[in-house]
Amino acid sequence: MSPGAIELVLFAFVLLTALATAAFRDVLAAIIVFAAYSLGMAIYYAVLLAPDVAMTEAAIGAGVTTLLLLLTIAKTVRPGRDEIFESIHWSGLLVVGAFTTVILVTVTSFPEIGASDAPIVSNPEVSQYYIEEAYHDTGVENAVTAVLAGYRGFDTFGEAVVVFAAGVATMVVLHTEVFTRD
Amino acid sequence: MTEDPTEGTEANGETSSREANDEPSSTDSQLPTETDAMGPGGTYVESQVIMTTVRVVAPFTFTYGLFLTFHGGGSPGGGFQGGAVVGTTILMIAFAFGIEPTRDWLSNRTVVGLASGGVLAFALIGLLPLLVGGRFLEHAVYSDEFGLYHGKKYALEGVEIVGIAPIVSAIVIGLFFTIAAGFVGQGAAWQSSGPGSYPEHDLDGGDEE
Amino acid sequence: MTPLVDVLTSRYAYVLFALLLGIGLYMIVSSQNLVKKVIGLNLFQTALFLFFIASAYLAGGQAPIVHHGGKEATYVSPLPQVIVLTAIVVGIAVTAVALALLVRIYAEYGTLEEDVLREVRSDD
Amino acid sequence: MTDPTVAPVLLIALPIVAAAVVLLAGLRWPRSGWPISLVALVLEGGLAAWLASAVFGDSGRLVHELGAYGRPGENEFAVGIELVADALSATMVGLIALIALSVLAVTRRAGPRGVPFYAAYLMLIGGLMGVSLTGDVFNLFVFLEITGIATYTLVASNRSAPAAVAALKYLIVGTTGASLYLLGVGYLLMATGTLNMADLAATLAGEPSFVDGPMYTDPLVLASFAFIATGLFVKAAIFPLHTWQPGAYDEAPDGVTVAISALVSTIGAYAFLRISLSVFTPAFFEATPIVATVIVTVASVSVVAGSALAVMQSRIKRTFAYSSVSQFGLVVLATGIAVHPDAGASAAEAALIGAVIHLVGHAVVKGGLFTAAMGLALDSDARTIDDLAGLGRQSPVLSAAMALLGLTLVGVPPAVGFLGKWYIVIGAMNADLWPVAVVILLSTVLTLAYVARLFEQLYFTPAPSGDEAGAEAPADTSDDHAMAADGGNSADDGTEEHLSDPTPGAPFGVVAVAVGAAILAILLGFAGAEFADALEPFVTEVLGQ
Repeated sequence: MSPGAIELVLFAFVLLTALATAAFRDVLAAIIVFAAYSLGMAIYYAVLLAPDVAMTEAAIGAGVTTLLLLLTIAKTVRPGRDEIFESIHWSGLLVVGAFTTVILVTVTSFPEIGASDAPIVSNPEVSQYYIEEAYHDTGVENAVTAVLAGYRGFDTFGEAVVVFAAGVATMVVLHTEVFTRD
Repeated sequence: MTEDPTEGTEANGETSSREANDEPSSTDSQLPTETDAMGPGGTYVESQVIMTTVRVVAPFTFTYGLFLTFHGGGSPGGGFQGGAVVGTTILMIAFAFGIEPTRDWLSNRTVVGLASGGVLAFALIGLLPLLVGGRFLEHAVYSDEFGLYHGKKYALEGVEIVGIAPIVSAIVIGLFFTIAAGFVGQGAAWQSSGPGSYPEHDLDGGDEE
Repeated sequence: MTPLVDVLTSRYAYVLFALLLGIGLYMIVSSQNLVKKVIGLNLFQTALFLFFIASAYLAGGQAPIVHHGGKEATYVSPLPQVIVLTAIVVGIAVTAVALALLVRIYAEYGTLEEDVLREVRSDD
Repeated sequence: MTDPTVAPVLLIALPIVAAAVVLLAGLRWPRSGWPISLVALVLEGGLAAWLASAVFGDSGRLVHELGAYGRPGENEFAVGIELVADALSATMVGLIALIALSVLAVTRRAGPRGVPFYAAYLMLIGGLMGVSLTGDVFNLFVFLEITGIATYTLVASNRSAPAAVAALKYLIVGTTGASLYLLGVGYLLMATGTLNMADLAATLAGEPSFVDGPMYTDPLVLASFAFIATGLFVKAAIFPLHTWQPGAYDEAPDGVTVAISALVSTIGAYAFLRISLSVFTPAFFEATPIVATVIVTVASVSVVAGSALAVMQSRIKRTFAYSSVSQFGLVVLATGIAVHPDAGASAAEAALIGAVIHLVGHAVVKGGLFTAAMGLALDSDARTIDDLAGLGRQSPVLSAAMALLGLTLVGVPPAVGFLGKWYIVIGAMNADLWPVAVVILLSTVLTLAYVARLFEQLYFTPAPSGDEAGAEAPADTSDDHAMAADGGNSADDGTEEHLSDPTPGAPFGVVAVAVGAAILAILLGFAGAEFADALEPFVTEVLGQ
């Protein structure tokens, strides 16, 4: 499938904001551009028919992450340097360029986007099974929720534990025994 | 300020718990309004406009968070998104009314209770089916064995509502306040010397090794 | 050359994924500021999410909210979307721990610039 | 609940539930962390024993279908997640349960402590159990991340400032590694449409009707293996992806170093072993011979470079840290030999048994060495190898444990270090991979070099100043400790007895665990043959002979 106009605009927006995030020396500027990037991604996900993911990216990627990043730089001092942009780190660019090229080479063997014969979509025993049986097996209509809390509920258990672990982690890292106050 | 890391760890548990119990306030919090816990730069501005806006908006976002949580079964959304929105509502309040008053208002018991309680509730929903020979998280047991009406659906949604949503909202809040309180350790000596001040590295000179 | 261009335009989202992966990795490797390193880590992960979401996409399909049986329409695959949901949450958890560490490192050393930090530490 | 298939899920859920309970109970009783952890981990030990007896007994491979979604039809794919316990995972579970209890004894007095610490520690154990038992490649990622977050946290639990920097470095490198793993999983999913390990293996082999044939040479599958292997090599600290590891080991609190050195990189190496054998299977390596060659080469470099870097260190903990780079290289090397297309049946079998024995043996030995190092640091503030001068007389028990464990590390028979290396060398020689045998020999010589330095300092260099209470009744103490070590690391270790302990610095728990590890390393050496027999059915099954 060739990209339509919306996809092209999103493509350009996401790529530019990502580049700007990398380029800005000022951390506050980078955080704000990164929030715009996350929102662009969220819209991109929605265009690719993933409303749940779009909503999560907007609430967590653009929302909570940005808040925490802002809080962090408020707790620390921004670098008071004059340059607006980062200088280019050539050896890093070389390594990363090689890595990106490898990925691009593998991309040529990917199935086309939206192809109905891609195994991930067509696999009759997993993805198609979820579509056909999710309502019967779990009683909910949103197949994403059915897979998330039903079929792959254990992943979600692990995920909830990761969130809990992050909370415990900040307490240990910052040497406090309370989240707020006794 | 210990020379030897081991010595430091030896006293670690004791001192930190005592600190937390007897003297819970961080260095910042002793000056609740003048320099806010946002730290160097003092970003908190008491604004009637913002406070009123938040007072109006907060109930709606809170309700929206709950709505997302409860309606994950039939439409996009679920415990993670809903929990995050509920948590963010509290952060919004903290931004409007100041972090310190909000921190006082939200007791640690509530936050820990929600987070730990969420994990326990999730685990309990998962483990109960084992009692009757089922598997972990076998939601169907709730309708087939325990005879609950629409049991498998409610168990699945229960995981989102009493498990994930409380954990996520509590941890979002907890993360925010612990990070806002900052680190009260070795470096705190210079931190309290005023907002935006640069540290004197010599203070810690020769500490390591 | 044209076949390659064709191949890549029909996989444009994957091209974006590759480029974003590169930008993220570059930020992780090259940024002197630790906050930017953490942002780079996030960018790297969002590139992965785009990969999963694009791989689930089905032209002419619908979002996987299936009304009773789902025989009438075709739907995108829910599985990669669920993986991304989980991975987003795991990502924010890791980020939060990283930010807590940054706050502590700043409190200890008074800087988040890697070169300054290296200097301060070698002085000790 | 007498069905052993519930054991895997309980093993994972119990520490996690306990972590939540610790935090909750901490609100009221700030000192309840240790007792709750102890109860949970003792129960965990019981569960691990139950699982092991079932798996090595009559049950064989156990599968717990989470949510009971199962497989819609005969030979069809799993739609839910499965937990799988076979001989390899049961071994890991036993190891984790044992070391988890030992670390609890080690940190009892020497710290770190506190409610959040115990919660994080229990979460680490839950994460490790999850990685060991899951049969799903994405679920493995989730538990790898729980393990990761818990480990970064525990490293940063040290009060010292450099610990935070080491933890952040570990976090950035570790998360990049985990993301690469996830990328590999994504490629696999794209190529096959499933995440279940057994189903992936079947799909790659071309079994289901909807694939055209074996997919081993599909570029996506190859790229997937490359990403997964790179990601897991980061976690297992294989040279040159080990950069996070020495700092993390060195700056973490001593008690935490014991846990992460014995368990965390071990789980990375386990995951690599598991994915290579159960997802890609030896047939993949047969179809793409270059892959096994690359693995063997990378691992060989790690084996030599790790030992060489270890020789160059002056700090004790860093020496042992680099030594781990070499030892995990050896485990990966053995995996590479086991799946090498040139290796015949007997060579592959020997190499695989060697890999498992070395994985377990290294965990016991390295955990013991770090415990001994911790004890000596508490006794005499010894942090560098030069600080060890004369401690052979001052702290005879700990020094003896360290010396013994050092010899085990070199591979002196009959201890477990020898046994693992022996099997691996046999495998290499049977597979006609002579350079590999030379590499192992070279690394053994280098290991001998730094262990000899330990010996020289401990026993042949006089202490810098006068040693006061040096030769105080060494015979008595060693008896005491040996008895305690036999009894395992029971509840009261390091509480009352501490007062009567003749070495005032190191608490009893630390000494007991160090001595226990040394004894266990030797016992495992003797029991190795039986263990190899017990692994036999598993080995023949995964190697497909």
